[in-house]
Amino acid sequence: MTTALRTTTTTTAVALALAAGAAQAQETVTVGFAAGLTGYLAFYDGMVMQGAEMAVDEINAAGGVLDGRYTLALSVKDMRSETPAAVIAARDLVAEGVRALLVPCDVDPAIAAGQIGQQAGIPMIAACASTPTLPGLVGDYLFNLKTADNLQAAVLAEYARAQGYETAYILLSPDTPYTDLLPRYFAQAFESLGGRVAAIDTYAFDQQDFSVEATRIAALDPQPDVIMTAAYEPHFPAFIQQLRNAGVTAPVLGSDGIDSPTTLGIGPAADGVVFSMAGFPVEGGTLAAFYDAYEARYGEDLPFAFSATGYEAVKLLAAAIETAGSIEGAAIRDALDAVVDFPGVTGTTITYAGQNRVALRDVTLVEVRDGEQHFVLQARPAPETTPKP
Amino acid sequence: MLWAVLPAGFEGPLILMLVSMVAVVGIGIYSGNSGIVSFGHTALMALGAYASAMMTIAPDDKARLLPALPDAVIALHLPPVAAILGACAVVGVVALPVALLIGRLEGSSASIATLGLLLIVNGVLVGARDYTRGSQALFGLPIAVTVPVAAAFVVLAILAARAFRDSRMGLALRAARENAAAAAAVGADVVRARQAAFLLSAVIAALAGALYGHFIGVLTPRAFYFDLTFALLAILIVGGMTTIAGAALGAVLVSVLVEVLRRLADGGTFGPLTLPPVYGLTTIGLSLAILAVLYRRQGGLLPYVEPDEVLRPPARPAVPPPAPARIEAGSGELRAERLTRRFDGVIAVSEASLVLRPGEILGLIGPNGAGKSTLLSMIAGSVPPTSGRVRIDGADATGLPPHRIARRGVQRTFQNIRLFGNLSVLDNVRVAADGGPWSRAEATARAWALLDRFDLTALAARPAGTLAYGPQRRVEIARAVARAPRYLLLDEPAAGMNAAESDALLDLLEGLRRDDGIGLLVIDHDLRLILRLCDRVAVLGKGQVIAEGPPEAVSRDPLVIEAYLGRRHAGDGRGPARSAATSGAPGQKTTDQHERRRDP
Amino acid sequence: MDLLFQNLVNALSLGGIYALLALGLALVFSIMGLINFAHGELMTITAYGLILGAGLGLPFGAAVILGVALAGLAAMAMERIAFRPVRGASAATLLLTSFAVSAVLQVLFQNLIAARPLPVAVPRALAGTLDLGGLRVGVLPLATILGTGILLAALALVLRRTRVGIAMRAAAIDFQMTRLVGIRADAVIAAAFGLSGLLAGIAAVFWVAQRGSVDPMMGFLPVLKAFIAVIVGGLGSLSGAVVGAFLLAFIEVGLRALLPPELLPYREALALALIILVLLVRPQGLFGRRETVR
Amino acid sequence: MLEVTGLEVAYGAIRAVRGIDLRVGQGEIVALLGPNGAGKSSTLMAIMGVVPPRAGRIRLEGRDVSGLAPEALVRAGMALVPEGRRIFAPLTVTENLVVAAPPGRRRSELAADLEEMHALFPVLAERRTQQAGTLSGGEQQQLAIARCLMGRPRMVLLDEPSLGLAPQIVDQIFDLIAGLRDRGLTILLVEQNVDLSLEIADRGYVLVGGEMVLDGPAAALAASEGVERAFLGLSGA
Repeated sequence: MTTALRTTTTTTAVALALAAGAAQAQETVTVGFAAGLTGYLAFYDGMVMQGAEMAVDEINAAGGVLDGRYTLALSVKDMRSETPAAVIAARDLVAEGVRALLVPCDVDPAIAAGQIGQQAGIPMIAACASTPTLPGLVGDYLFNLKTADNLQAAVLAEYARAQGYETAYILLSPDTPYTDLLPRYFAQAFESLGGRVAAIDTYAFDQQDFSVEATRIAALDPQPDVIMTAAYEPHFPAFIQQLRNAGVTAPVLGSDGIDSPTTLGIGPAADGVVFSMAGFPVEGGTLAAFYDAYEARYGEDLPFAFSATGYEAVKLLAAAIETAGSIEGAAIRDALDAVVDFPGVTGTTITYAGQNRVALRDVTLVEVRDGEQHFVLQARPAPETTPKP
Repeated sequence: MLWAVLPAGFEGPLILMLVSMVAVVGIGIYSGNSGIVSFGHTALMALGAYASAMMTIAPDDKARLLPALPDAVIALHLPPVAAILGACAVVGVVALPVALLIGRLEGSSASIATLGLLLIVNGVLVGARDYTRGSQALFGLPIAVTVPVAAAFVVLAILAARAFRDSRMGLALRAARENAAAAAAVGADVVRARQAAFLLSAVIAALAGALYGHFIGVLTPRAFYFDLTFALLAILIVGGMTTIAGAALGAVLVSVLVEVLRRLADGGTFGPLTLPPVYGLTTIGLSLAILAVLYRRQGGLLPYVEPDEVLRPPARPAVPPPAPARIEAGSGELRAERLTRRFDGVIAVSEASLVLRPGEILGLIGPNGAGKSTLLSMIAGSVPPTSGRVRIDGADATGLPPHRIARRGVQRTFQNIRLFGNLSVLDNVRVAADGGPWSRAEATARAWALLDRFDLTALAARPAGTLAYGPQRRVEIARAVARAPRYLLLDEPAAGMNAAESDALLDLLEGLRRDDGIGLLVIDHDLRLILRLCDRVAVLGKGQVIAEGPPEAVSRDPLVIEAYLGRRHAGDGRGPARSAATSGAPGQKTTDQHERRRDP
Repeated sequence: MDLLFQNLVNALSLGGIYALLALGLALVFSIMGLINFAHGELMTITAYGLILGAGLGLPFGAAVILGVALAGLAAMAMERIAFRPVRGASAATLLLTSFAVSAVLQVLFQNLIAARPLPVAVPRALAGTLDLGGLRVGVLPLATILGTGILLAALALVLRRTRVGIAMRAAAIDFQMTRLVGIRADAVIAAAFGLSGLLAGIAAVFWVAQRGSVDPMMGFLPVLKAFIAVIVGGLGSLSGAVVGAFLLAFIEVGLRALLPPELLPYREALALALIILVLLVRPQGLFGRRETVR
Repeated sequence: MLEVTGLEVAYGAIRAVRGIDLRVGQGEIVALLGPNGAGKSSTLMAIMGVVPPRAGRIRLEGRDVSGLAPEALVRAGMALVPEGRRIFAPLTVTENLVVAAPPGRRRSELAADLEEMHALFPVLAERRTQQAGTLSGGEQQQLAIARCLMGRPRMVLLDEPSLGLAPQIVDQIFDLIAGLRDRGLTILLVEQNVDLSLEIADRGYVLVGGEMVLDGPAAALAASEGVERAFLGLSGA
């Protein structure tokens, strides 16, 4: 089956190459993606997949990698947002002979799929799971690409202090590393900059009613200067609505989990929310150009940074293959590990060298006003503010 | 070796299929035998998986991930297979109180309790994050489940399930699934059997959970919640919950379906066809398959009978049937003393007393609604008396549950035949014979002997529910006799029979009295049968014993005739005129009565 | 005092939503023995209806009517297509059928509408707070309490005063006898589904207004809660379902408000344990009818 | 009015009714008698469409109504007062009556019907707001009869109306039944109480073991020993 599949693809590729008048025969390097195309991850993984598709096509259109010896292909398996299915999908992909693997946006299936890739010695990129501990948990073949939680938290904390906020109220959920660790990193950074954490409250993932928490905040005296959370959908929209309903007016800081249409669509409640993200499409920037291309191809009128990091992931892999001069797993891994200032499409450079496979990159802050994102700042946090993963 | 030549991509699905087979075979031990759909076994799988994780994750990782664990647990580092078995033992201990509790429940309240178990275990696993990492993934379980390992455990699970199914408890539970009241009436301790079934199935479910954990390598509470529950139930329902073969077949079919759909859903080229990816095809396909089975065959593809039971006719054991000694007359008596029963303020039976001795046949007659069946049910323990006492051979048996009464030597049949419809005729009788003071093989031999005696041998393998009326009655009586009772209570054994059938029945009943020395209490409307059969007859009218004595005397008692037919017949001169309502010609009287009733 | 009052409001508004859902579940269950887990998808349909309405440029009120009507129609369609073939089957069969229906609908939502959450804009008027003599109350919780309260009262009126309401109650007591007095089985079942759909739709409006977004899986959790409420109240009892819903909401809000932080993670387990405690004392639920032993 | 031919009812392998014929003429009271388990209730349930018959035809006023659903039969003019009354216990007396009014009936007509029932059953008027489950057995039986009358049936089937009632109450109920005929209703009465049934009936049938063993005018049946023999199980002797 595997061989048959490869032969077909090769034949097509040869035909194409002949038609183009190219002299060499091409082989395919397949990048696998165990993606949650159904279930709760569908939104995130779907965008990563589309971004990755664009990068693959772009690279192939430019002649492939390693002097045109290889073309790229993307093989996607739906893991239905279920961890066991992620294992099976990853095993299938490994059996198919993929040379690199993208892992799902959520940490659990990312670890599960990561364990398979690690065993097989296949370089992997987490294009949208931002937990900085993830590479450490899985092993030396997994690289984080998205703005890591500690980076986001540090930039948010710097911004908060710059705004003159003295006290912060923090809402976290221990149910995922993202919603648990990011606010804790923020607390750490905020305090290291002289701020004070007024209270830490928790919510549960199967909770959709935030009236009690909102009531508790409304009853605080004095009111906190700022409220920070890494909650995302569906919790963030529910929380912010009920918070405002309870009469709390304090500014709210969020993280890149709320970079979604919902945040922009819920209306006045979200006005004034500032959150961190991987990049912002400033006029004339690379990200704006990418979004234009993305819209032209997929017709989405609101592309999000997940598509850009999916695109970046494939570009990074291609660059690593070029550097390594090989499609062998270990060689690609070593090349990735040595990346310095790779120009990302999100408008920042990416560095892995010396970062324990957690990408060092700029963080962008945006503010929601009238259903639109407005650029606030782009920055790389000071190393001393950045909490250790 | 099959798995060695499998394309690499198939190994994972194959293992998953085997693991789900262990799970559904395990669930089937409880659900299939008892007929109660369980939503809670996924929770037990979770416990098994987490327990095995505690024993296999490397101590360093455990110390890092779960620092709150006791040092002894952190230090544990067993090889996977040992840990899987250890996890089964741990879950067995944890599940014991659960089994004792849920085993007491039946029907939909039991189902709901299992749903509660699912919710609670999930809540605890999510909540106890210091010990489980909560909603976050617990990882680092060694991936150790290969095809042969999984297959070996499938065999183990099937053997355990089959052993339970064929055991006394398993048979009793299946009987209760078919008819709870009848199972109690033959003396089966259904609660105990259900508790045992739950415990065993919990252990097998834990096994499946642990295997699952060591296949995936990562655990989250969410992985053991509604999605998995639904998937496993789908397998059980499609294959047929009531058989082990059905569960196994379901696992194969559903796994193949999922695998095919999964590949289709990813799109790609299949021969000449190129398909676009269709996301969610697996879920839709699985759901439609379930609906199709539910609409067409509610029992699933292989209901009730294991394939080998169809292929191999039931065999007679080599041992001779035990023959209980004839019961001596005068060796005791069954007494009902001033039994009274009220239902919502209505008095069904009022201070009724009866005595039944071994070797005699007592008839109990009376019009509809007189309270005959209620009186019988009070003696048999299925209706607790409001007041009064029941004594069996001198010992007080008032208020005992039916299966305890049955164990003291009192058996009954039901007005509306209550057989174990989907069990074979042989098994119907065997359930009752199982309770006697003899070995399993002897019990089976006794069941065969009774089939011979009641002319049912040719029907031994037939599901009892498919029999005609007469044979069904005979099965019910054979079943009641199987446990060698001292007293037998028969509620309208001849109802709905034609003359030839009731003549044959008469001979049978006389034989029970003559050859076995059993004391019989017979309720029937067929007075001819009562008069021919009984030594004494008691008449119940409006809940009270209004006459008792030899059949001929009773049949002429005007009180009796009035109770049956009304006053006028009682007065038409065929017996001593004890009734007050007699005078004038019948036609005349009708008018009188009308007048009287219209103008009180 | 303020906090207590606030949380009372919170519990009442949450309980009101649970009650509307539980009532719909109980209505259908009492008539045809089906615990409809696809009830949650009716909520999702309403939420999508709100978005559709906004997309069509309808005012919010009209969008609400559209969404709720869609849920009612979907409920009746669900009964006609999926549940009629298994009418009269065992409780487990019916339950599984509804699971399957729910799964199919979720996938359809994902494929035909959107896999990701979609925002639902709620009018600004609902987002404010009111000052009631020094006590601050959100407009939305207040509207939820008033709305569910009025609706429950109206429903009680419908069930007591109108003939279709009385027929539904009769059908819940003895379905066969209801047919024997001339009520059409199909009609009363369709009416029960339609009504349960409307209730789910209205509950969804309040739920989504609090939540701000809709996604294909949205309905599962509230319906699970409503299911628990129905069990506590007593399967088959309509008033029991309402009482069970408020009891559950009070337990949930109470635990979240009162538990010390170190016990907060166990709140769901604790809430369930309390529920089980109720069921241990009254296995048939608060208002359940004990099966008579004959 | 009602004509049943070759009716067979079976539950699984058990044949409860074995091919019986039965005819009820316009304005008649016909008693269907027989001992317990004779198949009387099964016959009624099959006529009313609750239990699907295995064979046989049912005609109402000349029209073939076999296989119709219970609700359709009710609208065709037939009504059943079931064994055990089966009133809606948690509902009030009035609600029990209202639920049985045909869907098309207008409010004013409905009120008139209720008035009529109150006149016919004064005790129900007194208890109109009471929960039906709190009524005594006799009152419940009256309610059950009143409920079936709400549909303005032309043909009424009564299943064991005397069951579980005290003798004076039974007398009352039978008076009521006789009164129904005077209102122009046709009645098929299933009873154990042979005497009273034959007193008010015009004709009777005796069913034993699912087979019709006797029929004839009520007076003749009352005088014959056949009924007694059938009941006492002496038919074959």
